[in-house]
Amino acid sequence: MNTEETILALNKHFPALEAVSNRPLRVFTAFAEPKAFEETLRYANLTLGYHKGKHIIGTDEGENIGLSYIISNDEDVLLVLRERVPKSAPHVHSMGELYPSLMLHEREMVDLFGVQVSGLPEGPRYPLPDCWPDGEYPMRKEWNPAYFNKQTVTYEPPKQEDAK
Amino acid sequence: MSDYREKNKVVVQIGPQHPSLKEPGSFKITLDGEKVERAVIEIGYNHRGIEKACESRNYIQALYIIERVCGICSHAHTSCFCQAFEEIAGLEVPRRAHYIRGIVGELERLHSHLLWLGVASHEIGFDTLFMYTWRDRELVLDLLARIGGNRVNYGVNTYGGVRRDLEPELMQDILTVCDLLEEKLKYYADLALTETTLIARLRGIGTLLPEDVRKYSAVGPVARAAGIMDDVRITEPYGVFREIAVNGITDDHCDVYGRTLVRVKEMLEAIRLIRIMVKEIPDGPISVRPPRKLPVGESLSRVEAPRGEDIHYIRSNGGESPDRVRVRAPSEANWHGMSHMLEGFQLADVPIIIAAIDPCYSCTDRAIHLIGDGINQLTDWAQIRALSIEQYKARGIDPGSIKIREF
Amino acid sequence: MLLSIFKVLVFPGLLFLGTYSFLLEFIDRKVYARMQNRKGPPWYQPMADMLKLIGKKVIVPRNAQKFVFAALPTVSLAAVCAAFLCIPVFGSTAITAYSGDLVAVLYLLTIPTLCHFLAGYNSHEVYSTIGAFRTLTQMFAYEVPLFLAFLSPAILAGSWSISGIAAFYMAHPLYTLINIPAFLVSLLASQSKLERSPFDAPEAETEIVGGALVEYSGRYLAFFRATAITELTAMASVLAALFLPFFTGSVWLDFALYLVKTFSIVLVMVLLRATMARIRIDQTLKFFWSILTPIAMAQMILNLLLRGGLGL
Amino acid sequence: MGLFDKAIAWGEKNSPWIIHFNAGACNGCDIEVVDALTPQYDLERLGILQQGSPKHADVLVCTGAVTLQTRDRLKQIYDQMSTPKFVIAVGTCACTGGIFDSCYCVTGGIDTVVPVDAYIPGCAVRPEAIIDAVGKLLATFDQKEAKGK
Repeated sequence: MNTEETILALNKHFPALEAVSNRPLRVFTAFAEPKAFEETLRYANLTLGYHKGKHIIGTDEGENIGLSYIISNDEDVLLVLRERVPKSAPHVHSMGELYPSLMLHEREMVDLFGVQVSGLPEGPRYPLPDCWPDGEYPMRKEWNPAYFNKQTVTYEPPKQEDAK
Repeated sequence: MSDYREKNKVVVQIGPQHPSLKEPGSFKITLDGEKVERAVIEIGYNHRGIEKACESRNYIQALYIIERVCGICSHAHTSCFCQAFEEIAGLEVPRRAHYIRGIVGELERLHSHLLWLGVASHEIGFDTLFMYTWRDRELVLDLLARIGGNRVNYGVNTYGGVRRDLEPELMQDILTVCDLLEEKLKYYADLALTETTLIARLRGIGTLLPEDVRKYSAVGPVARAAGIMDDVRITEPYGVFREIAVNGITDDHCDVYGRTLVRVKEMLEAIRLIRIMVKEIPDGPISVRPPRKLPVGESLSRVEAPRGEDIHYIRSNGGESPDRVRVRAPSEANWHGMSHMLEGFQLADVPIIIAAIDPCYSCTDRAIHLIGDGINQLTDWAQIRALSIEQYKARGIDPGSIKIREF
Repeated sequence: MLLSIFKVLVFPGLLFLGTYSFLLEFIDRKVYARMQNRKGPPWYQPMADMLKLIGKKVIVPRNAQKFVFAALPTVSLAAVCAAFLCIPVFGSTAITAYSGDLVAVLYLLTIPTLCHFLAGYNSHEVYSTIGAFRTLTQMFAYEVPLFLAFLSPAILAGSWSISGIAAFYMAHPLYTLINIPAFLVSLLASQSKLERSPFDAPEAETEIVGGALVEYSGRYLAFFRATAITELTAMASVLAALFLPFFTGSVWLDFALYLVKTFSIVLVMVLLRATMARIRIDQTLKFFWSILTPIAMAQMILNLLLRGGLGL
Repeated sequence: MGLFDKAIAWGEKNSPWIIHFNAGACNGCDIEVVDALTPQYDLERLGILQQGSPKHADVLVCTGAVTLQTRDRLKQIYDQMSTPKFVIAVGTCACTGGIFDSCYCVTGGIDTVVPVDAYIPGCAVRPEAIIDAVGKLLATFDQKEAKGK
């Protein structure tokens, strides 16, 4: 299942993805809704043979958060599937049973981007330290490290910053 | 779990400060006698927030931070980052730069594997081999100091090529060091095959079978020791490996002993590659002028670091500083299988199994919290959840603080 | 009276034991370092370590009994010094030679191991408890072959006193060749008794940090380290007295021979320590019980037959 | 007893046992610290041994910028060591937080947590610098003894 076959198969089943490849062994797709994304991921894992879960990249897209899942198969084609989740209600299902190795990165999305991933096993905070204030998501664009006081571990943006 | 069995279990906390760990990582090992029954791994002590820092720096400064993600495989990280940059910018790197990157990359693989062999033998109490391997490693470090100016973060890479050129007599010294190292490595290779106490300690522990490797998607020597050919230089040749073929090394022991053999053979392979590269290095410029601002775009680049496949992702919005930088270090992929590898073996094997994946915590600065349920007893989901919540409340960590909504 | 006090306290007794132990520890660490082609410590290093440890503040863990915590190091050091007095050092007879002192020496030399276990168990800390239990399990491994190996030359010599055994072998030097297997077994067993690599699972630095002595610091740790090195001297001297009993008439020449013998035994122990990896506690048990104990038993039976057959 | 104290001071000067803790470094400095113990730079000739437990050691060799997670663990290790004890900050990150100082998770150098006696700068500090620093630290033992610390 090399790059061209993957693109053909994906575009046939999920035309909304516009799977494209700008260089060998890479397939990028457009952002999708969580429901459609889960279907595509299950389809890629079971039928297309993409069983290796490599990585999850969280990106801040203005008012919603993008999660790009990077998976690959035996021919090492890197397929990037993306889903978009609004910041107001960032709920996502965990893909732990399909990709056990991605549970770790999903746990990281919980801490760094504030995405609520359901189905993750319980565990302490990760990767941020235990003394990190709740509700602070450092990787979001509006979170400015300058206003984070490291000694008292509190985040106090100046007042007019909040008003804006 | 009957209460009595639970009570006489010893929970050993290894780390974050422990002589066998060169870096902070903590392991809560539940022991049944001397046998490891459950392993809970927490790293994340090295989480410094590198990705956020890169977003507020321009590309040249970001390269400095990327180089210091990990002290041992710094060249692998910078080459991967530069490749991603060059892909977006569409730069054509001169062939000589590719060759120099390849030589420094293989030298780094040599010193990283020698370092691992030393640390692993220190874990099993074989200090003589530890001293020998680190003494030989000094030869490689002095070479890297002459090439890059610094023993550890040599900073040879820059966008569009390399910063330092290799003079002819430096290349001659590289060849002499290679000859010296080759005969020492042959001594270590047959030492690993014949020394009985070494084999007794390494054989049959920390096994990761091929199907587990696929399940936990382990990379690098851990996957190659289970017979799965997982080498980016072969599956997706980059830079100099488009012209020079690498013959992959696999082994089918699937355990710590297999990983030792794979790493020793890889060192011999690295020496062979260095000799070819030094012989066939073309003349020409060593770098091309990179643009200050990167056009809009994103790229995903892969490099074969000493510990496995290293993935870097850059997304630029046309400005001077990257919009998003993401680093997936090789050790991170190997952590997932760790608690699976630890269970069922002795406490004495825990340090060597942890060392066997050659963990680079600073690369990973991630933590895994896999509760390996060693007890084969059918419990449904709610029971496991309740048990684990009560378990963590007992240790003062209230998991309720993570707001996970139940569907 | 005064001469015997001088003998006990100064020359072949305690003062000599202290300085000679420091010397042997220096040789042990220096040769070990040179084998790893490192430069190794200066000659005064053992003294410096001991003095520094005495100067440091002692931290007693909260839930450990203070008196037991403090008494253990001194008890173990006293046991080893007492054992040393029954071993022939200056000439072929020891300071206090009485029939049955071989058995006394053996039991005095097991007291430090028990103190080591109690020290670990008493400090109620996970690492030290595991180290303590490993010390005991390892004791079950080496105790039987060690005793069998030590008692077989005694049976051949027909006397339980070390000086008596030495005198017997002085009369019949050829019989020492019979005890060669017992010598090898006791060498390995004493390497395990002194918890030196490859049998140092109980204080494996990379696994359980410090074994039973994790919680010790300051002068108690100094005493425990003193016990370790004096035990090394005592074991080397017993091995020399039992298995290499070559004595000439003159006392000074015997003393020089004693130094050469113990020196070479320690060198063999350093060679063992430098060339092997540390094996796990279950492998140690398997090794001792399946290989060394049969040899020691065979040696014992052979000596019994020879004793009966030759009618010595 | 002047002589006894002098002997102990001499003992301290000649056998500083170290314990190594990585408070969030890129492990470049850690491998250089261990490098200093191996044949080419062997620190054992100065009487330096690496110990496992804080109670056995007198010098805490700390590398790396202190991340929030390792902050209180570093404090615990420092408290467990028995006096007289010293702290050496190895590497630029340990001295001032170095290149990671502006990161959100890093609280700066070692001295923000424990009192530091010697700073060794250098991004990936060289083993020669470590040996020089140990020499200088041993020299300060005398002033400390003279001050009767």
